[in-house]
Amino acid sequence: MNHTRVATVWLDGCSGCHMSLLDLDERVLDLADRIELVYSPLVDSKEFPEDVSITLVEGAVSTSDDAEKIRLIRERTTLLVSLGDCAVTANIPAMRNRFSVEAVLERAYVHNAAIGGQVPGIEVPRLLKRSRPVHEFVDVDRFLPGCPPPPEAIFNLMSELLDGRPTGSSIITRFGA
Amino acid sequence: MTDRDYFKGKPRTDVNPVRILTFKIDGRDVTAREDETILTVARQNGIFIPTLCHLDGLSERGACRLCMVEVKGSDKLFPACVTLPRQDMEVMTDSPRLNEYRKKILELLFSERNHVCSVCVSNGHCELQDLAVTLGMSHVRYEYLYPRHTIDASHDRFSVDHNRCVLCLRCIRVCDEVEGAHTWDVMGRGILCKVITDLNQPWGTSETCTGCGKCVHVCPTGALSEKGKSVSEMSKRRQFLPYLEMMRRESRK
Amino acid sequence: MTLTFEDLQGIARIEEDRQEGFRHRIHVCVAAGCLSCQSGLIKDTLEKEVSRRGWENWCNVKGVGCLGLCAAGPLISIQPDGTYYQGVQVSDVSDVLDSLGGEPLSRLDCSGQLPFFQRQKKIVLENCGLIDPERIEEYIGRAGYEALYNAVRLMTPGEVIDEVSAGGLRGRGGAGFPTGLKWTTVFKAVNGTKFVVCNADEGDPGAFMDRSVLESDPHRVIEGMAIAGYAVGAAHGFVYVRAEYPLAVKRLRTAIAHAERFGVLGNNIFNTKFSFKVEVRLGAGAFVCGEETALIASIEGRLGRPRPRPPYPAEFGLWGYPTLINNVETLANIPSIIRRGGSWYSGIGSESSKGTKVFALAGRVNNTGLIEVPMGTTLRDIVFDIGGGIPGDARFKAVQTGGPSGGCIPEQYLDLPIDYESLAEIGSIMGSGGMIVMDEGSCMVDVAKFFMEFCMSESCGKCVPCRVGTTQIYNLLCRISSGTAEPNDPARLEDLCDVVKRTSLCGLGQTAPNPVMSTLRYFGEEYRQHIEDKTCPAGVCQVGGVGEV
Amino acid sequence: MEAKVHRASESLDDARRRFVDRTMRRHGYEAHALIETLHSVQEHFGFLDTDSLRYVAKSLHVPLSRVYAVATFYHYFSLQPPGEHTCVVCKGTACYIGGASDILKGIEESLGIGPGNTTEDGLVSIVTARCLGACGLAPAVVFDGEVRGKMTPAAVLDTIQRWADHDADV
Amino acid sequence: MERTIVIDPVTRIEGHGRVSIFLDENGDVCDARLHVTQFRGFEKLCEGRPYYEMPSLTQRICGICPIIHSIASAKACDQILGVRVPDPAVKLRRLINCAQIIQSHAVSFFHLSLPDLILGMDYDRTKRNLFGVVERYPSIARDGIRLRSIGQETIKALAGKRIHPAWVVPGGVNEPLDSEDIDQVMSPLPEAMTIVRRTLDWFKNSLEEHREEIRFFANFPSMFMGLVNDLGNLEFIDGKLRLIDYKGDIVADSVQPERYADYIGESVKPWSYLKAPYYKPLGPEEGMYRVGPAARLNIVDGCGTPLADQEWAEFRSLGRGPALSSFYNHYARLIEILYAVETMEMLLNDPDIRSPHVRAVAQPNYEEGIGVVEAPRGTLVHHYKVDEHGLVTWANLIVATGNNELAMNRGIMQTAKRFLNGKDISEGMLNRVEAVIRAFDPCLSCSTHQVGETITSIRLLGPDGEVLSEAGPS
Repeated sequence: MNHTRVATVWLDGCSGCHMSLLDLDERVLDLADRIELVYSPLVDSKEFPEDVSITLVEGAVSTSDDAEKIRLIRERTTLLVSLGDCAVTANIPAMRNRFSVEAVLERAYVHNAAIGGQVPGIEVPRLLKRSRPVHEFVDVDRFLPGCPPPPEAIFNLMSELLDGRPTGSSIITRFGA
Repeated sequence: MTDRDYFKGKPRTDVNPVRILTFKIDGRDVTAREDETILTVARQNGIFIPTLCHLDGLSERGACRLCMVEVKGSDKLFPACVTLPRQDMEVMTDSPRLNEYRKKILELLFSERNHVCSVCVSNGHCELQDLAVTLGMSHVRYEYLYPRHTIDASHDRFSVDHNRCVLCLRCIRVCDEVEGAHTWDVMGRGILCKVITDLNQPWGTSETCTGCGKCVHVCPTGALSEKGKSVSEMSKRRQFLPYLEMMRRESRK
Repeated sequence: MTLTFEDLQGIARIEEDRQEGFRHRIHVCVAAGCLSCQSGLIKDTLEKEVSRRGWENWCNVKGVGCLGLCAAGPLISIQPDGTYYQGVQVSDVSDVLDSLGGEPLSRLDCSGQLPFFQRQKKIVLENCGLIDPERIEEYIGRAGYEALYNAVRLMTPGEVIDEVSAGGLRGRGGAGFPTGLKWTTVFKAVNGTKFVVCNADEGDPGAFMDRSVLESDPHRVIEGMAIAGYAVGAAHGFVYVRAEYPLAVKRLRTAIAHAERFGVLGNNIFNTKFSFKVEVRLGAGAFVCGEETALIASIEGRLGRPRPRPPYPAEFGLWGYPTLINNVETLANIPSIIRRGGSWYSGIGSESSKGTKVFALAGRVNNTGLIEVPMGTTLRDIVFDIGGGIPGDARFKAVQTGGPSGGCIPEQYLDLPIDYESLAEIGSIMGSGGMIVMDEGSCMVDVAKFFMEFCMSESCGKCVPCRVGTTQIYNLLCRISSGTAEPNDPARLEDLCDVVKRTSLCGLGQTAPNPVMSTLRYFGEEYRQHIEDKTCPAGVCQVGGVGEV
Repeated sequence: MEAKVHRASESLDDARRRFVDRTMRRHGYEAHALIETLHSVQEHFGFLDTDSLRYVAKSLHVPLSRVYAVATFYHYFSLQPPGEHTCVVCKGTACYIGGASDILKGIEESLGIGPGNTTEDGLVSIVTARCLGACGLAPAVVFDGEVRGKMTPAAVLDTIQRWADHDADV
Repeated sequence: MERTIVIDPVTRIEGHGRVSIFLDENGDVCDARLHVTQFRGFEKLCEGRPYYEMPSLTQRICGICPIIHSIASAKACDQILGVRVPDPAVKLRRLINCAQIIQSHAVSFFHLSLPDLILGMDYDRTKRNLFGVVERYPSIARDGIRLRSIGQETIKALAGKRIHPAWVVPGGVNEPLDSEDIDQVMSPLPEAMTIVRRTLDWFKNSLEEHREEIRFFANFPSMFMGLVNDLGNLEFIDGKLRLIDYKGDIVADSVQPERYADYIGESVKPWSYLKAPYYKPLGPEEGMYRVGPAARLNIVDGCGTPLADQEWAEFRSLGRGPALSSFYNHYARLIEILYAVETMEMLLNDPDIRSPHVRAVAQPNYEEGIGVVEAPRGTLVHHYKVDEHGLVTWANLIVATGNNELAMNRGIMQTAKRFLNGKDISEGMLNRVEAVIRAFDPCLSCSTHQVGETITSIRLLGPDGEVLSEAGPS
């Protein structure tokens, strides 16, 4: 049987959307019969592969790494899905946008440190001025809002995509659902 | 007539005898008084038109532009909440074009402030959120503006979170038209508009606020809420409005 | 005191005699433009010098309104010879006086600008530069208030309106609504109390026609208002004028006081039952108050936020009463139309647009200043003939008309006879008359950004598309001009422009996208260069800066 | 941002208040006199101070919030006390095309303040105007009420410097 | 010649990490670092927000253990209000937390670590995941999925939503239980019990196979920290802090959670967005301690439920003194699941659980509040200051995983030294480095300073950053 190549990625989010995917419970196994999970925090692949049919993205784009990564993913993916409010609206990560990057970093690493107060600056990616939704960086094919989107909505969407109905309109869960 | 008489007068209220007319909404024949808006008539006939700044019992503003409808023979769009029907007019309330415009307006609204539905006191009871679902808005195509807004929690019982305000100005209208306090108004202009109490002072220090809470309950989003309500707990009670409106109509007779 | 026609003529005769009693009359422009180059000091010096020489009886120095050629200020003209001097300095005063009656001073002569003066057709500006705006007698001396007399004594209101309609006058505020029709609507409104409002809230950046008229010939506007009041049945008028025009406000207030003293305003004007008073109301810096319903709200002391129309102010205006709102230039046309007849007026101009139009010519053009030309004059005539072309032989690029609501007109339309319809067809509007000439040193993206910044900060904030949409458009334009835009940003711009244009509540929002849409349409290549090549051909924008994503 | 409260230093029954009273009286203390009255306050006090706003609201029976709304809607009104000297840079189209932004840039580089702000010593306020109607003389700048045309950044800074020098002398 | 090995990203952990292993000239491991490369700024972004939004806001730190964040947050808010939370509400919070322990530990054990444990560290990496386990050992995999689902369904029954519900609020919880809810929560418990006991038996039997891992997966002396109740038993949401040393001697006991700052300091490393807390009196070098399931079982005097107590006794008999290998976290997780199931049964039989008095209401009365709880991964601190109107002006969060930062680095080093020789790197060797991290079950999304990942393979880098060799997948 031909398995559809699927990836899931996680940018600046809380993993709740991935957990909601797991909340499909036994239905995860049904899905597993139809897909090959080629890249995901749940499997051991270090590099985002070529020719991925469907990629689910959780999380907002917050660092230079995120931005670079999502562009690469877009190149290698046929159908890109923004999964959950962080990817769709930048949600909680965007709440830091009210402040300057410096203020946010200093609060955590200088003011709230007992010792060695300093902002980490080596071998960590640069924070973008603002956390922003995925579609402000690359074209996104489908959007599934929700914090997190309920498993049923994820299942419907995946079924649609796997059935070859990429433009279908599965139920839209609400923002913040 | 003396020089200044006309300044003293309230706006004109003399109204001609009301006529009844017939017109069409979405192909259906409907009857209306000539002083009823298209929105009113549509609602009476169970036809849905999205609205945000409109609220039964308050004056109309025609400002949110979500209730725009098409009229046969005209290329223009008309706000249903303030447009009066004409005899034999043909109104269309639903078309791909209208829905697209409505969606875009809604997206502009979402992009304007910091609406984080997931942690909002009104999550699940929010008119803005509901509109997004109704209009099929899955994401915002415009860049978020991320303005810096604050919360004023100085009032004993209520708080205002400007991040969630859509500037429908229902609070101002209910405070002025129903409560008669006129504690609220809107300062500044354009994108810098902000609702304020008295001289833009902390709400808790307002000399005019009666603490009636009507503003909170007409607010379509979580901008105005009762303090201590946690996320998703703030649902608004509006039963009082039609009642008050009826009372006012009665007393005018 | 109540004037009769004979009184008027008497005043006119006395004034005429007075003028003719002077062998030389030196007119010093004291409109805001020349004042800012110290023409006030020149006038004072001239007066002192005349008095020192003991010439008071045959040499008259007076301050007059705008002579038009602001670029060459300070300007003075010597009458009756018709000599114009430009760039006059205090040190020139003696030489000017010495030359009176002899050869004109060649170094100050600006007869080289003759096309500027000769190619114009002045109706609204006919008294500008000729009379002292602070003396009502001079206005009356040039047949002022004759039209008002004719109207209230000899014509019925209906006849007055017919005359205006016959003249084919259209609103000069921008939209070009037929004035006669507007008057008729107010006239027909049943309610007893009515108002006339003169909209002098000239908010377009780059337009100063109304300011000049008010500064140079305020009585013309007052007379127009009074005639309008008579025609529609109003007894009270307001002039809503920008507080940023202190000189215009001052002269207007003086003129109203004089008019009241002479009885051309007040009760029982010219011994008729018609009474009319005029009050000045100051605007306070809100462009949107040029919109009729916002203007009304502002006069009522409220926030200048437009409300949906209908009902139109003609039926439901100030305090709910029928209200006629016309702009300064429209009203300034009225006395001439009534005095000389509608058919005379309709003989001037183009097929659909009658009469003349005053333009404020500015930007990259030699003869910046105020001009009045018949409708239907081509842009080429205005820019290259009257305007004297582009300084430094730079290449013409575009003319912006209509201010923030208008558009940029490219070279290909230079020979288009301009009137309301032709401008609308090519994506601009007549507007109130601002005309900014741009050459190759202007960047069209930057120009679009400039206007959008204006609309964004002038948006009243009431309706969503205008409040948020203009901000979004502005942000996109900033992105383009800083070189951080993406290839599909022009498409995004068009989409946003469409939303704002189609769904905004009032004219400000509905027309705000025009400068962007017209530059996209005619100068798309420049946008492309900013976005793809990261260059600004005009060298205006700081493209290529490292933008934060 | 919370409203900064600025008070005029003089007491309420200041002589200048009488001018304001006169304006209100002329309009019969009707609510529609609000904008005219605020003009009067600004003319005589230099800006709209909080006490005056309250006073006007009370006298005209206009809600406080409405007074504040009107005072902030119209850009002509200022809630901040102006500097000793005011420099208004016209940003009308002609002035913009003529280089008004260079003038503003020059000012910002030299004084360290942008439009709408006053230098820390309270000497100079920088303001922009939408259009002074002096387009023929673009770019135009108003120095303490006096319009000057065809300005350059250097000429503007020169005038500002003269203010500083003069005040230092006194 | 000096080289650096980079593992990026570390996979099958709840969050993303990157590891740098530094080799000296002889190819021996000389240093190792875990980089946490993403930062979310919760401590700043909640500034200006009202206190009553905090439980829902801060639970968005983590989608795996949102409940415990909301409880820690609500506890801090309880202090701000100055209320005593009604007993039924305390019990309800405890109930929902047990459900979360079940699901969170299930994810860690079955979904993330089981592939290593059951398929082997060197198994084909494309199949070394849950789906690989499903293929080879379907019944065990299904057990894991089912167990997690029971935990999540319970949360939904109690709070209305599986992930990020808004049920726990300042002053208590926002809705009481009805009988139907109770039945719904009760009914799957026997099944959960069966699954966890079956798994425990299997795991204990397989311990022998993991001798190598037990020996080298962060097996070193350190202190351990956690909450205990008044009886010295396991306590997740209402206890006092206890610290013991590697021998099992008590270093500090009955520490009021509010005094956490006297005992815990936070240090910052320039290469990581994860802050490293340490035991303050000993300083950042000596003050390393561990938290989490094994640490908890090390510090307590018992679990407090019958079956779990039996298992605990067996666990503690593994050696003298505390279990020093972090590999035992897997074991401890199963015991805690057992404890959670038992505790739920007990709570559901308590008549209090049906009480409608589940919320104390007040206005803010204090300007500071501290909530300290045991998250599945260890001790969690939420500390807020608010202004007079209840708007947050300052926040400090010490998350469970952060507490283990020093120990994880040490563990990575130990494992790397044992399994890497620097000559040729096999994928399986590196997987062991990742597996030690998995043993800690670091919830890096919890680290408010959470990790992102970049896409690279495993590389050997020269001192100048030149890639010397690549191994593993590509």
